[in-house]
Amino acid sequence: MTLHLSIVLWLPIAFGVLGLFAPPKLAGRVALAGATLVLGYAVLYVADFDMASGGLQYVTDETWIAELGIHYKLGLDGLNIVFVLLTAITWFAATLWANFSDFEKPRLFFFHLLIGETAVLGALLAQDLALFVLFFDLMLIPFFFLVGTWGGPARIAATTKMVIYTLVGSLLMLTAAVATGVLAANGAEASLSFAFSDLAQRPLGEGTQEWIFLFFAAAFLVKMPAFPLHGWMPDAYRQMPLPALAVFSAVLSKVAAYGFLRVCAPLFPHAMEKFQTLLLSIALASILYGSAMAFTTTQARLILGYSSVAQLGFIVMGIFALNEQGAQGAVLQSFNHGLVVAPAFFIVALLAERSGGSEDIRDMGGLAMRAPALAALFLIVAFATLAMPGSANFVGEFLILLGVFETKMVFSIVAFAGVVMASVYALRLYIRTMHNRTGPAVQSREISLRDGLVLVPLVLAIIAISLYPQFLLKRTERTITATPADAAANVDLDSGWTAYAPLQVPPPQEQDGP
Amino acid sequence: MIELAVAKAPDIAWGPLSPLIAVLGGALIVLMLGLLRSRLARETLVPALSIASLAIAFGLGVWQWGERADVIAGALRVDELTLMLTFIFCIAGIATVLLSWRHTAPREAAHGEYYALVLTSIAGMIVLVAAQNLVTLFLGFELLSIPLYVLCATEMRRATSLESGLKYLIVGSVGSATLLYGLAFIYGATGSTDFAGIARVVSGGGDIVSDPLLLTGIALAIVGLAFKASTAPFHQWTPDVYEGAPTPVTAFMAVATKAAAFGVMLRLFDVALIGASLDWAPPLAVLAAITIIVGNVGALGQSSLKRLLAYSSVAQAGYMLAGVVVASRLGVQATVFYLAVYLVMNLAAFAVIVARERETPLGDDIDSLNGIGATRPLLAWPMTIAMLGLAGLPATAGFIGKFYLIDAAVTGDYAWLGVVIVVGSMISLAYYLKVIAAIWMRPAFEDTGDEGAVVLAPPGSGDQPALAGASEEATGLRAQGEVVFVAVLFGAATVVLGVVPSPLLNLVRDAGAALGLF
Amino acid sequence: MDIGWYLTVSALIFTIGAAGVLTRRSPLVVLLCLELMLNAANLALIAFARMHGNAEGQIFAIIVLVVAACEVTVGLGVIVAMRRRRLPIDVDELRELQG
Amino acid sequence: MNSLKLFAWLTLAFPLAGTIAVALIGPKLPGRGAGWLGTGALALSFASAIGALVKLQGLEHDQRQVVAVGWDYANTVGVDAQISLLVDPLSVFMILVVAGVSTLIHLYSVSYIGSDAGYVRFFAYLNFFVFSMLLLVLAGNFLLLIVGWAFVGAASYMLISFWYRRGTATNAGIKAFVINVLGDVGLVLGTYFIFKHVGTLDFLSTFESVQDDFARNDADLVAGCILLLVGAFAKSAQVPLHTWLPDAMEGPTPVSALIHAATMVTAGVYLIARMHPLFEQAPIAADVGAIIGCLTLLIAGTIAIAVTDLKRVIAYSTMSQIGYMVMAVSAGAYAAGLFHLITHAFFKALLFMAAGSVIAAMAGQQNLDRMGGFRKAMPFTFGCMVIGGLALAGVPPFSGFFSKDEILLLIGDRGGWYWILYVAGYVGAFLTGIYTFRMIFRAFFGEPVPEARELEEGHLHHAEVHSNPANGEVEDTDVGFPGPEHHIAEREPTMKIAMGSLALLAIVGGLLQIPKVTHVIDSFLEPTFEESALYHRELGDGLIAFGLVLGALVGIAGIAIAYFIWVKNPQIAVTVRQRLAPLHKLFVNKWYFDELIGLLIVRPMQWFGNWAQQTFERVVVNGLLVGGTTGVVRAGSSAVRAAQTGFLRYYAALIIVGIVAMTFYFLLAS
Repeated sequence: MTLHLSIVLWLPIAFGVLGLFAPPKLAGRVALAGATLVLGYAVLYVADFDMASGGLQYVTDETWIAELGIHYKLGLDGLNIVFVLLTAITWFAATLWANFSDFEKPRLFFFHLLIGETAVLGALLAQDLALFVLFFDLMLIPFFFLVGTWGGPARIAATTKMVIYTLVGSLLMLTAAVATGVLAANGAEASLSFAFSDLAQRPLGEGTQEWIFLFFAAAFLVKMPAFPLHGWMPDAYRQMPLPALAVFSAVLSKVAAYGFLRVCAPLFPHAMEKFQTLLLSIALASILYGSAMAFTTTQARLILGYSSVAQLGFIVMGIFALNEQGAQGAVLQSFNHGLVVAPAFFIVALLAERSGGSEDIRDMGGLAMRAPALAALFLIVAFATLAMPGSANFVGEFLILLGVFETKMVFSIVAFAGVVMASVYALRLYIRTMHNRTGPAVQSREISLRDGLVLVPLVLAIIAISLYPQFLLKRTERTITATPADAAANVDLDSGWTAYAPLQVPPPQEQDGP
Repeated sequence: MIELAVAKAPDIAWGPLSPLIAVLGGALIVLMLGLLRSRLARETLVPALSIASLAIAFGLGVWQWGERADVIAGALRVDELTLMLTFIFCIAGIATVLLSWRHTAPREAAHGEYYALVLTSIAGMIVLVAAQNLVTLFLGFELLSIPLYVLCATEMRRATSLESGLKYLIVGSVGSATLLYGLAFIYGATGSTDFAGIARVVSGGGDIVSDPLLLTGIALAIVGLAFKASTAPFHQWTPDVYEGAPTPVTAFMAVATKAAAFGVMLRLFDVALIGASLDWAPPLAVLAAITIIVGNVGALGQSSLKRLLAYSSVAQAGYMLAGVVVASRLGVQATVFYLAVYLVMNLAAFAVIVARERETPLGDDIDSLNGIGATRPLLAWPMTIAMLGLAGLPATAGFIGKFYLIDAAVTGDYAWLGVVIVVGSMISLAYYLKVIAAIWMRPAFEDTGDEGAVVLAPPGSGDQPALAGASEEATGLRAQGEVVFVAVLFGAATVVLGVVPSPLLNLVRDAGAALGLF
Repeated sequence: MDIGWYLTVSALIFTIGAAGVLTRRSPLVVLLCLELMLNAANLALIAFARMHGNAEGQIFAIIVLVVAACEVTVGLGVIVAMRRRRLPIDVDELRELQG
Repeated sequence: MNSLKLFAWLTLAFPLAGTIAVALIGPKLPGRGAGWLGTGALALSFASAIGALVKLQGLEHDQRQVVAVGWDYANTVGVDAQISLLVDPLSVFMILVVAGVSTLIHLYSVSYIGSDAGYVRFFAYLNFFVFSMLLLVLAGNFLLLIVGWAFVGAASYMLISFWYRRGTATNAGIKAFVINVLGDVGLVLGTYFIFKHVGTLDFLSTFESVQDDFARNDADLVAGCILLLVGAFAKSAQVPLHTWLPDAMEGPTPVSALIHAATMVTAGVYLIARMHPLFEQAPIAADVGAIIGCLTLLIAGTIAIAVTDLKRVIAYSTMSQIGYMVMAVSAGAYAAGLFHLITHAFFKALLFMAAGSVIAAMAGQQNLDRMGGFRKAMPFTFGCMVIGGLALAGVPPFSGFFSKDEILLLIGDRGGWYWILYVAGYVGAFLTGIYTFRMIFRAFFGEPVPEARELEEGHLHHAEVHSNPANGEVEDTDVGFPGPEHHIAEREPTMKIAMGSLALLAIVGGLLQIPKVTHVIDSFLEPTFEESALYHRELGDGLIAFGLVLGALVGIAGIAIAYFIWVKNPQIAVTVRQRLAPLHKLFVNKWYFDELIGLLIVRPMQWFGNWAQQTFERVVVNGLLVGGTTGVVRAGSSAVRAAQTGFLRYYAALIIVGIVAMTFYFLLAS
């Protein structure tokens, strides 16, 4: 029982409030301090993390609302530590970037940005279903303000569309979550509790699992977004202010993937199996469709947006390979994609600066001429985006597709079409912007020191993780491979229910859903 | 037994009755003082005293907490449920008085009468939720309604105010007539006006549950109460009346009336008619679903905030009805809890509306909120929080409330109703977010005259303490500290209850326990 | 005598009242019709009281009479106020609030 | 770690260090410093390669397979991927070729690319390429192999579109990259098929267990091997995945020499040789490789006769030569194939360098029709060109002669239907002779073109308006376009040195392995192919004699014909072209492979993309899913508000209706 996680969880919001009362000039600095502290904390966790255990560490467990069986329970294990690290890194980068670009009403801007971080960290650290749902829905609110207040010209329509569309899923998930807790408690004649550790010990009936799972899946798939539920994405991405967009695309979509691993896999094993083919098909469709869109659209942002759709497709595939390679790959890939897409968006901003403010790749071209450093950074990011072997993204894809290959070979083989398409759209983006004849309004110039401060570390991080993906893999392995059996074995850790081994779960005793 | 009770003069337990007496006494005193000449007495002493009496009632309620007593020969029952709702009424009343303080309505109708009517209506509500037999039920019902008819019409200079008053009166009377007719049939079927007696007969088994008399009675009673709780398709008076009535009165009706209606529903259905729950639960569930959908879609595309909130209150009634449907202690608790959070959220919202009505010539139009995020943060934040809360987004009391209701619904095998609830919330986002967007994302309302400062407030000064920002502005703004206070107080309460709901939940638990449900 | 007849009569009165509310445009008449509806209930109450042979229904009815009186008074008050404001005394004219 | 491993790591490390060093400090260096820096790095790398060779030979014969493990790469949930190098004769052989030839080509580039605005970038890329190539050949497991595989693809992309403001160059680049990614995919999938059974990614353990885990011609193994072949074909430009190679000539000439002749394109050969235990267990797959190789060498040969772009002629000849190698290693003639690999590396690099020199003299112009009579103007270049040509045509005693003939001999020795390949091989040799010398004659004989005259008068021609030879677009000489100056071997000592030494090697390279006389390569590679059944084969003397004679004759005959057609009486060429018009059309259009691929793959993908973009997104995603639901809600909302008429009596009516409905429900429900 430690306070550490609570501290890291509430740090951002605390600094956000602090920033509200700081002079506008300093608001950004305050926020940056907060993000930095979180990053530091996250790094400490990664360093201090006990790889031998697949269970929870730094657990905080208080009863929050006894009447509703909701616990304020936080914990860190091999599954979410990766995501926490990603969150800390990208938010730090985004905050730094925002510090360099001036927004009006800066205090509110950073306030919302940091609320966002707290919400995301909450969703990641929560070890209680209700708490997870709470934070998962909360994530959206700050982004509603960020888009609506600091977004592009069509911001209000876009932000409303985004929030409603994504909340459609999330609210269904609320019902599903309550139902999970209640029905599990009824099934086990136990008192209502939403703690994952309790829920995992109370398997649900198969019928129940199915409809509940579908609600959760809806929430997660919309958030990712996955084809064909990505309708909100283009508008929102076009309007979103860049730092917000970077973290949004880098982290929030991953939280959805994380949700599958944290909630669905251990709690609804039967449904996971039953709907495996369905979800794999959706994933495959996302891959192909996202890629196809990515190499036809001309909006730089949307190319990245649709490429994320495709990448998330891969991640979902890994999750629903329903074996350890797939899961490992999915986790690693989530981290990689987050780490890659954030700098990609920053670069798009730089490109826009240099091509007369337009983000249409038809207005760009020849940007590399006077900016070799920018070109080099962008090239690395582009190669990572298309998961070139040698990048950690490739390792992720390799594991994912290997996992799928072993369960559903056909999906894996078709999915490779996505790999090829990825090379097309990534290089298309790179060539149309950096290469070819110089565009009309283009002035090529090297990145400034400030931009470098944000980009270079991120790119270095990409290279580092590419050289040594094992660094993450060995931290996640124990949790991924832990089985409910282990859970029973070491209850003291109350681990295992995070386990990604749904196939080993004993069949639940039959009980009928409503 | 009952005959005896009726025969000999009832012995009155004053303790449990004290809150009711406090309110009624307050009403009388206020009425008297309203006759005084001095402006001070009328415009300051009267409201102060009504607040005082409500506060006393509240205090007495606290004092009585935990003691369940049948008073006046079992005509009324003062238990945790009654007291819990009494608290809600008192808070609503105090807020209403504060909002009305410098409002036009009491100036046009004499102050004394105005506040007296508010207090009387509250007394009616207390009687209603404490009612233990059909007679007191109807009595309370009318005692609560009739003053409201008048209150709606108090802004006599405004045609719409009178219109809403008359509409409310006529439609309302149809409602109460229906209710009364229904009650008559129930009495006819069971031979008893007394809840306990009715419950005994209905739960006694036999074919009573399929007796057409009883069923007709229940049907009519449902309509009558559904009308008061403004559930579709009996909601239609709500938007018109809410819009026409003086805003403080609207606020009062929105929160207090609804609480009273649901309180009595719980008593009538979950106690007296619990035996026939198989008869009334399904149709109520359907009503709830219809209400949720109708209320939410109706609110879309409304430009008048009061109207918007009227529809939203219809929708919220639907949510709460789910708690009644499941006929379980959990359901009762969920309903009462939601009533409480609904109170705080709505009061915050209405307070902001009142404030903007006075600051801008736009009245309660949604444009009156444009850009106040930058200029009037102390109004912007409460409104934002209230909207988020009503939409049921996390970190607000609304989220916990919905959570609780869905919990109850699922436990009562009404999971589909839980789904309807969230579907409703999805739709509701469309209009709640519109309000928030107006607050934060639209340019400040171009305002003429003495409130020009509103516009001149520099961008980026968004998060300065508002009264500092407002102090250099026209007196019209400074004059309503109490309104801002109400807004901020209940806005804060919305968040606090969303983060630490447990104290409230404890009260609610006792309230739920008061009805001997499983 | 069979209770059914009393109920039939009261139901009749109730319906008449309702019909009046629906058809008449003058608020005054509407108020009268409301009175009818309430009294239909009273009739039923008293009939039931006879049937069950206990007094509760009659007490109820008496109270209802009082309440009904209050209601009408308020109604008249509002109508007077409207007359003062030179507003048309016609429920169909009350259409400011809609939509 | 023992010194052998150390040398292996160093061989790998120097080019990487070179890349970083050139990229970071290169721009600050004066003059051609960056070029020398890059070259130096490679020289060191070559030195360490030699060190590795020495150390390896120092080991016991059966100890010569050493695995150097760096660190865990992705070692989890049953996947055992490490950063591990496999140092054995084969890999050492490859690093020697790669590092050696690269060093020379760097030397050549130091001055050839001298006046280009992207000088530093060029050497950074070039070093990175060498690093990737060395990684590829040293990789000790599948994952690392794939990494190297993709890296060389990336490097080749970067260098092909080195002049990145040329639309033609960037298109060629993306084409090359995508086809190479296709190859990577094949490689990965093949790996999956194999991993599924052997459960490890490590080469040696895979090879050990392949006998036990797979039956002969096991379906999965065949599938896996054929997918590996897809990877090999994509890299080595074998039909039908060859179309990128000719376009790759958009890159600077040294790049063509290094990547698209000497090293990268031979990766496929290396792969098949490296995987020989698998292929010998799946002969079907091996035969597929052999047949494709044979087809390629014929098709490429025919095209090479028809095309008029100097560099493309050489490019197609590269294809066809690699066809020989692929055929060889697939048919089990490993040593021969690798022997040809090394000799080909020498003479083909040489040819490209010479061609580069000519192109420089033509101020970037590559069209053979515009050339002629450079013989006197550039004697040195001419000499090198001829040496290379003879070696390529397989004229004794030049290196190509021995290597090519050994391949054919071993294939012929397989007997059975391999005779077809054997014959085809000689046909290919005949074609080779023709197109090689067609090129040489047209460039160096006949009437000197103006550029040639200008050069004879001692002035190197410069285009007054720089333009893209491919499509004539006008260009400046800033970064992203070729530089203003051009450099020819005659005037640049470094180029001379590079070409000279390659010419020497092209002449004497054959001595490494003369049938019946020397067996340097055979015996050196022996440890790698120890357990191979096909490796140790004795050839009949008769066959050898026959083959050598035939080979020599075929080559010379080809040259003779070329001489008659293009020197003696050029109008024959015209008549022949008219006679065989359709055939010529087929060859000039490269057998319509580009069009075919476009029709089958590119078009459908574009169509799908546009359909998704313009139709599906609008109709379904936004129309149905978003618009539909919102539409329903909106309709409901307007309905509700329409019902809110404000008519009091209407409300009352509705209540009454409600009452009736409710009552009826209750009465009926019971």
